[in-house]
Amino acid sequence: MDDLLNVSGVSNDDSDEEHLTAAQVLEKLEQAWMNERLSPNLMECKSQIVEIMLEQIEEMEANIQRAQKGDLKISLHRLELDRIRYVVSSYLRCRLEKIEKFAPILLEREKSKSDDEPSKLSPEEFAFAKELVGNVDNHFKSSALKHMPRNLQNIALHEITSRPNLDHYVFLRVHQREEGVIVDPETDDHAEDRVDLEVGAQHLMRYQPIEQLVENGAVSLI
Amino acid sequence: MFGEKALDLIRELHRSRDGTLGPYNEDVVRQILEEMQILYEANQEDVAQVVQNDSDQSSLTAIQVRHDSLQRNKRCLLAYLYNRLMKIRDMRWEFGSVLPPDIRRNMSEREVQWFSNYNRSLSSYMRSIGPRGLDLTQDLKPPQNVFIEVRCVEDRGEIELDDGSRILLKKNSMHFLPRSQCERLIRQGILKQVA
Amino acid sequence: MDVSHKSSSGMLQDYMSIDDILMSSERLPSVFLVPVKGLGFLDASTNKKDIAVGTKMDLPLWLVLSLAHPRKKFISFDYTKPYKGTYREILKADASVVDLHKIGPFFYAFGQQLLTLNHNESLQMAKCLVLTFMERFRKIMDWSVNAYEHDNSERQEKLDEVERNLFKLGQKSLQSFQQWEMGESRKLSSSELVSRHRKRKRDMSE
Amino acid sequence: MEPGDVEFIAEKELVKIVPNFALGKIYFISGDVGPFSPGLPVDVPLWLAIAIKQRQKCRVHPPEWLDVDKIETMKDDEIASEFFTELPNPHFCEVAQLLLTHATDNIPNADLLRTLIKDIWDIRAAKLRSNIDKFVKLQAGHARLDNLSQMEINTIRPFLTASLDHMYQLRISQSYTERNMSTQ
Repeated sequence: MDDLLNVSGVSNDDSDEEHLTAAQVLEKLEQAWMNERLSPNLMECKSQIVEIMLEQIEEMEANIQRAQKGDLKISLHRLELDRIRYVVSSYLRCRLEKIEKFAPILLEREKSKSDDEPSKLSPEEFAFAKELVGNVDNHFKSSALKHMPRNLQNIALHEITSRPNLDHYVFLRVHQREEGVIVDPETDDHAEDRVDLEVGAQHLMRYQPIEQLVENGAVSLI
Repeated sequence: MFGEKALDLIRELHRSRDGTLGPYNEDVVRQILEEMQILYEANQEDVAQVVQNDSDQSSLTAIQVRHDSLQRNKRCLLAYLYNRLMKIRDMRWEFGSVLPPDIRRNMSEREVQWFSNYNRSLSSYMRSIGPRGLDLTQDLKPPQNVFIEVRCVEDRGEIELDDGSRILLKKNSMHFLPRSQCERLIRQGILKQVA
Repeated sequence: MDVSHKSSSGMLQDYMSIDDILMSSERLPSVFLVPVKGLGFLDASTNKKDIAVGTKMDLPLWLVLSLAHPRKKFISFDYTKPYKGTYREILKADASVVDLHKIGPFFYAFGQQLLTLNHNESLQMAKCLVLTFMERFRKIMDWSVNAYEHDNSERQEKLDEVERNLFKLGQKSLQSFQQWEMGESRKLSSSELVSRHRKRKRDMSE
Repeated sequence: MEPGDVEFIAEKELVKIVPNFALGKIYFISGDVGPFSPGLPVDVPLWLAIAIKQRQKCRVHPPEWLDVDKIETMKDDEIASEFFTELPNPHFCEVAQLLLTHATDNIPNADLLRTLIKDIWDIRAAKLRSNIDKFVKLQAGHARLDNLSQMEINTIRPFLTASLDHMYQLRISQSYTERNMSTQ
């Protein structure tokens, strides 16, 4: 029985995540979830982590099916699965909301980005965003634009969609020391306001200067 | 001033900020499009004149005013359509894939079409997640227990649970059910979580 | 979380925003510096065919932004009262007692839009916007974290649209925190839209 | 984030329980827990402790800091200090609340503790508000807030960040206007 439920050793071929235990993958997922919930724009998709976690859930569920009902251990496992499923759902739901909001802009970025820049959208999210933009575009055309004078019929959705506010203020905790982060370059011409981010410290500042630090894990949003 | 009709549409949206969807205002939409046509034709005439007599400042100004009015009308119309779509989108998440008839009645034919397209995109996205798909309209709050106690708010007859067992949902009856089995019924206001 | 409230420059309007559209329909006293052919009917005070140079009209901001643009200068315009010297002095004296909604209701957003156009008092006005919010901030914060007292709706009435939104955010956090304290925060509940819809149906059938 | 989410995260904190049952190690996805032997204390995540406690299969050992004397000292320190004092746990408020709800019978003086913790919360909230007001009046672009707990951050966040966003836009407008004037 113990062996039956032991799924903490994960192996996933040639992936970044291959040396991690299931617990470590879960921790990464929780981190990504928090960051995504608190950041103003869409972050890089952690598809692989999601994939691994859902496989873990699937495997554990299969094991539970085979085990005895009413067992204390089983009900505790169930609770853990519900917890993890919540994190995955909430993470993907939050991403979906942002994708729906910013889809035209996100698709435009995908078009213009260089090949070595990572895509922010998973292939499935990309497909969803494309369909959504197509549907909105269609609706605009058929309900209004095609009845307008000819020179007004064109629109570029990405130009009229509201943009993520990168100047949004966020709370963060520091994991890796970072020196001289410029926090307030735009409103003060004379002295740029710089801060050192020390490990363990918590700060309140605009998102834009630390966007990359969140992406690479040097800081996390809290 | 030009654009007043368009502003009426926006005011209409503003009044229903609570998420409700008023009837699609076909009439005013048509009137705005007519105003746009008139503005456009008047501008065509003035443009033709300016081409012949290029120093006519008063025509140029008139063209500018009409041009701005056309853009304003366009913006209001698109914002009207877009904000309605976003409400309809929210309803997919709150009511599910079948909307109550009185809400549906307030949608234009094209909005109904948009809703069903959105539905289809969303379902196919959710099916594509993980090995078996993941219903993102579920698990909306962090779980505390696998089983929860619920009270039935209205008669709903018999329903079947995932494990094949059947329960009778009778008004005021109490049930102890897996959370995953009753989340949707709670969202729809058929069950109420007690503890 | 409303993360797309405004573009990063803070001065651009959000094309699809209902608030921005309403805001840009507020009017400004303007004077035509050039004639306008055939649009005399827009000026309700006369029945002339054209708009003559020197005609005074209250124009909506969306039109002023175009016609008063430094490259065109088809019109000159003046600030509305809340942005002029006398009012700036009142705000300076004690911003926190002023009914911004009455003189607004988009006091800040409208003011910010005016700043994109040249005006000889623009710098004083820009400073006034910052100071006004700074002075009112403490009160809005204290109100918004206080449990729904009887005079809350009255307080809200004196707030500009942005401030009202802030106030609501504070109240919402307070409510969810209190729900959490009572151990209700993780209970599943019916969706808001569904409840409202049911209630309306009930009301109608009664 | 909702308070429920913050509480959910806090449930990962470890707490000591004394089980009244025997069970081998459980291999959770989030890590191994156990083994459990009757009468032998074992560390488990809070969510698990609550689930087991609800089945009346354990006693919960409150953390050392959840004690009237210690919390009273904390309260005095909080009043005396100009800054935020360091909390004994980053999820101080959530952990205390959860334990006081689900394991009341295992915690001496639960009612008094509840009151004291609420007092500390209120003192800190008032301190936070006056700090924020100073921050806004200084037009500062950045603040360091080391000892704030996640629940405290979460409760003020929507209002505070939206206010600062607004303030930032107004300042941008001002500096745009200044630049514009100087180039004329």
